[in-house]
Amino acid sequence: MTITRRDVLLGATATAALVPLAARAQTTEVVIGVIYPFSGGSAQQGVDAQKAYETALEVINKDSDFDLPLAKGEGLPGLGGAKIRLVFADHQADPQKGRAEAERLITQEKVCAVIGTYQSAVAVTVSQICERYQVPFVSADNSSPSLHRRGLKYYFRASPHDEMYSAAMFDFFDAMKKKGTKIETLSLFHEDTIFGTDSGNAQTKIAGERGYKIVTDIKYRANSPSLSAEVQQLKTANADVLMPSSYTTDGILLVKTMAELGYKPNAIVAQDAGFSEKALYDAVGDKLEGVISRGTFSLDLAQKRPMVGKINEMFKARSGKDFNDLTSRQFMGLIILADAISRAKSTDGEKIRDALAATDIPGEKTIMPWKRVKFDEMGQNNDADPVLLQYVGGKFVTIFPPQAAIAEAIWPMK
Amino acid sequence: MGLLYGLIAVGLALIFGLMDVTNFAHGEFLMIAMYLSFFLFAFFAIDPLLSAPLVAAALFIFGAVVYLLLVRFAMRAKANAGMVQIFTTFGLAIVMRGLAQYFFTPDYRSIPQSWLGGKTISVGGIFLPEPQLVGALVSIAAFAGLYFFIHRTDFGRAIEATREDPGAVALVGIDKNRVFAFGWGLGAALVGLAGAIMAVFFYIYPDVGASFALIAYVTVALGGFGSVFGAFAGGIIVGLVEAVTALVLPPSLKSVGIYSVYLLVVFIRPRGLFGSM
Amino acid sequence: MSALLETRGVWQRFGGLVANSDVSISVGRGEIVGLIGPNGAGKSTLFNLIAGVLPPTQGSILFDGEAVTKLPAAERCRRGIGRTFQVVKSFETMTVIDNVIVGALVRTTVMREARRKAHEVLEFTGLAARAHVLASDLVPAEKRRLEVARALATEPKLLLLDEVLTGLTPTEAQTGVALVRKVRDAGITVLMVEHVMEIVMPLVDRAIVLDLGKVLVEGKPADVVRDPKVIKAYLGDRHAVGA
Amino acid sequence: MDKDFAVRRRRDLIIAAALAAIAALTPLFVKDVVVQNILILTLMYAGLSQSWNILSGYCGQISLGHALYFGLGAYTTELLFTKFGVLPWFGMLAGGVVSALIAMGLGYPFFRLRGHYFVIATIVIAEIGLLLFHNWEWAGAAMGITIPIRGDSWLKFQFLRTKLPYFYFALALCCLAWFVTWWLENSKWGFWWRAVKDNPEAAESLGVDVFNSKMGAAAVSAFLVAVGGSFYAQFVSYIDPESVMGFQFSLLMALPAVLGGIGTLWGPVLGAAILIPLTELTRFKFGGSGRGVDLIVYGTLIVLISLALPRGLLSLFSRPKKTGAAR
Repeated sequence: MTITRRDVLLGATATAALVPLAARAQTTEVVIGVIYPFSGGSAQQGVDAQKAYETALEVINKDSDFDLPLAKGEGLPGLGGAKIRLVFADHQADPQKGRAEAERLITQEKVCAVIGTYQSAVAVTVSQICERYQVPFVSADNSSPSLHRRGLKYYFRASPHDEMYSAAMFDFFDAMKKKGTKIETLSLFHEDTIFGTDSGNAQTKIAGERGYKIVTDIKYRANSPSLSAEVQQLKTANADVLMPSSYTTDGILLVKTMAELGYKPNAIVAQDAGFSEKALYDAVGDKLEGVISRGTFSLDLAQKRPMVGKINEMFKARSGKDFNDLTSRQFMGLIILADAISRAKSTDGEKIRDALAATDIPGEKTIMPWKRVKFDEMGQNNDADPVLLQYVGGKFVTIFPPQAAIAEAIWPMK
Repeated sequence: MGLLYGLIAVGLALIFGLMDVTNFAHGEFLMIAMYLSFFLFAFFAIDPLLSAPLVAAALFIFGAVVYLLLVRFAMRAKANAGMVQIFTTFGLAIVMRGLAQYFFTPDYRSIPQSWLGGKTISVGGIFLPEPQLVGALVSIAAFAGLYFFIHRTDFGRAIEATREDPGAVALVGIDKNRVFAFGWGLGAALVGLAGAIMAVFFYIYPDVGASFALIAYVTVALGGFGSVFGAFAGGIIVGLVEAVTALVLPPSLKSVGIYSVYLLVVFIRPRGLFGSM
Repeated sequence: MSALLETRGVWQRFGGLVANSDVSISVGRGEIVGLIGPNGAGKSTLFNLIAGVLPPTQGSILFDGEAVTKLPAAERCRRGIGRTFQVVKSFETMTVIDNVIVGALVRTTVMREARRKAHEVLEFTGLAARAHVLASDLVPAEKRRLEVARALATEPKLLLLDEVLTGLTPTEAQTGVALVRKVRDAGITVLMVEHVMEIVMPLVDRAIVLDLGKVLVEGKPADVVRDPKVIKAYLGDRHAVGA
Repeated sequence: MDKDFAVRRRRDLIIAAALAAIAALTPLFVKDVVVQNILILTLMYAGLSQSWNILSGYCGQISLGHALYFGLGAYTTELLFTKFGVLPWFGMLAGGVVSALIAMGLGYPFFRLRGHYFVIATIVIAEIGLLLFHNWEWAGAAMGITIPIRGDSWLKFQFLRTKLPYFYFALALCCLAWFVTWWLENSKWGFWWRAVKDNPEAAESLGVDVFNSKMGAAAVSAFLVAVGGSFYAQFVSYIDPESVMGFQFSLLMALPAVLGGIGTLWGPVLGAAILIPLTELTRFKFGGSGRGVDLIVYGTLIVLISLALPRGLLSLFSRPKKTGAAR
């Protein structure tokens, strides 16, 4: 795939910016904008996402026999086999840059939809721009619940948000309690970003409703040079479950510091993010035997659905990594978006929006353990069931919910 | 932790104090050092503890080269010398980050197994993590060595003298550039040492330096620019303050404690605790 | 006639070091007074006390009949004390005229007026031709003159000159001496600190010799140079003689 | 000589008016929103840098903490708007006043500091502000504030369909900052500031109130920067602590002035006109690569410019006068 770019200055001759893109009569190419951080502290996520999208692109544009929408045959059938081209843009985790890039993609690169963005703060501005230009925005991997509650017409999220994730965690606790495991006290450990705050708030709320006691609630500064003091507090509180919401960097430091300070909780149930990153397990996997993380993806699914394994291999060939929670969502996001474009039979923003709103893909036709993909009026897919995974023997095993589980949870962790 | 801040800061203090040059790329020096010890570990299985001298030596060369190729010219600027230095080193920092991302990819790295990693000594119920303990010991040793070096050897005195009066030193036949290149090398080497130790318990990625740069600055300024001892003491204070504020305030505000202490100190002593310049 | 400037029992201590002890001097209106003495005699300290760089540890300073002991330097300037610096302190990135305008702005906030005044002072000090040159491009003697010009622009009653003649070539020094006379003829009282007696003695009406922080001798220049105490003080300081 | 001076000042004013007029007409030709976006940012940073230049360039108090005032402007405006329904126009003014007051409040202890101690103190205080806003629940903490969209309106200074009002506001801000600088340059304050920068002790001896000079510069500078922050918040329509108070803003305010020529009337404008488009273009061109090429290009340029032209790019155009230099 080549990324061609028009010179921005030449773009000055572009058509009036405010008119949404008119559907072109003969479409041979459908352009989709992909906005991620490709430089700065979270550049790794951007680069991984790029690989995931390229994998999805291969599935869509080339003929393959997976039981996924658009896999069979080349390109988009609804548009006479038109191919999808991706344009990548760097938002550097800055909402203003995300906004500018979204605008550039829409007006200059003529993208008919935008997908992104990893950071929730950037999703806020990107989705606003998309709304203004009436171009659909697929929020592939943002998990902040506030995003879909802003009444945007062009916002869609197929994957679960943090409240759904957190609810799943507490469902799991409830189930464990029924089996006689003692789970009464919780320690929350979350970073001071949108992601961490949202996650912490959701967990606090549900814990209150279901009668769990939060003994420590630590909000820490993301990318701190040291977490010793924080870990010391966690250790003192020594709750039954430690619930971290951290990205990779702080995750690594947290685990290392815990080991150094000799803190070994009974169980860690993590809010994904860093705890689904290969880098984290490469670094400190040996200390994480038995850690539980929420997620929406599990390679265990390959046992039931062989295509999951095959697609994972395709991704691995590109990136050297297995699909994780983020990359699988990104992959799926593009498939869902492309499917809608194909059904819309048009690159017109509004028609794609309507097609997205009408999406109804059964769970079996995804690589996720979801019931199905169907958006509510706010653009959220409420049937995206989260799963809980436990890291056992160097890989993740699905332990919850029961219908997806292939093993019993090991509790307490080693 | 405080002692490691101290070690990073001593390197900075040396560069800062020695030549009154701001080095905004200091955090990136640290980043390079951490990558070096990571790669030495990943490819040659050399434990960071062993590779520390190698890393320090490599950083020494790197620091000297940076001085000779860039900073020397920045210092020559007749107008706005301060700004030129700030922005030259700042630009250098950006380039180094970009290069790191280009060559090392933005992946997070970490050294999974090492002699020290994750081991802990328990003394009367207080856990002392070994890497930090060794870090502290190395810091003290490095500091003592440096102190001895600066105050007891001819070359050390030459550095001091060059700082105080470059013109006069030239008359005595000391090459200013050689002394300064050596100073930069030494400063970078100390950062290298710190980086090697930190690689054991910290994660590594192109932007890692940013987490430490400001703390290092505050540490140096707290102790007083130009005072090696001050930087060391500053490091310890910063470490302590950090631990204490984390207990009093929400941990996400713990840096506020450090910053406030800095402001408090300079309001009372505008030249830092041990500053003389 | 009451004195323009008077110090009464001024002491200045820096830690254990006594720089001025019980110094009482007075400068009358329209005088040129030389403050001399060997290195470390406390001339510069006294000078700084009068200019208001720091307040004296003890004692009081009267200017124009009012106590100015505790006033900051800027306020003393407004009251009519102008000064130069031993180590030249021009505003290096500003042009000569702009340097002088800064001084003129003490008396007026109208730019046109300040500019006119500055030109006047530059004519007076013979720097007019260099008005639009950056201060950093001046030769040392010109920088000295610029300092005088700047101080004159503040319309002082008393001008404090700190070694303005030291380190100049004989010709330059002659021009300097002429300038000081001209300043006095314009009705401005001058107190000048000089290290080397030979330069100032022909110029001043009265000389005050400081040694070891105290007033040693005071009087007509001709008398002072012959005073054995002064000779001893200077000879004791070998470096001074040849300087 | 005096005539020369008056002529030069009038020439500056005419050039500025001409440039502003040309800039005001560009939207007639530039319909592309991306280019418009770059223009808006360029004008905004030119204005910000010009404001920064008042304190740091003219008065010589190098601040790398101006993000604090930028963020305060943004937050004051949006908090007043979202919590109390105060129109952004008043919020802008309020933000400016709040920032100016805080700048003066901070000035009391800060202006005793010299050199690096001062610079670090400014960085640190902005960082403290950032952390406090990060943890201030009422102000949205990390979640930031999303400005409710109520449709295009001059009253609420909010436009979805067009960028032109933002463009003209940014232009006005830039012109205002320039004009204030131009006006102050030839006033008592301007002379005092330069004197304080070059030599505070000498300035003091000439009756300059050094402390109040710094305070004045800080207040003017903070006020203008805060207005810029308010504008930015309205323009982006979403703010969170990191995106309005981050250290990068402090740098982005300083960089144009430094590259163009610090302490000069035209430096910030020139610097911004080159730097901002460059930043945006390198990101467009190389940013999607994920390999940091944009950083390498950007950083290298900064190093080269600051090494090659320590007085800034402006020194290419005008050499300091040396008429009649005696050496």
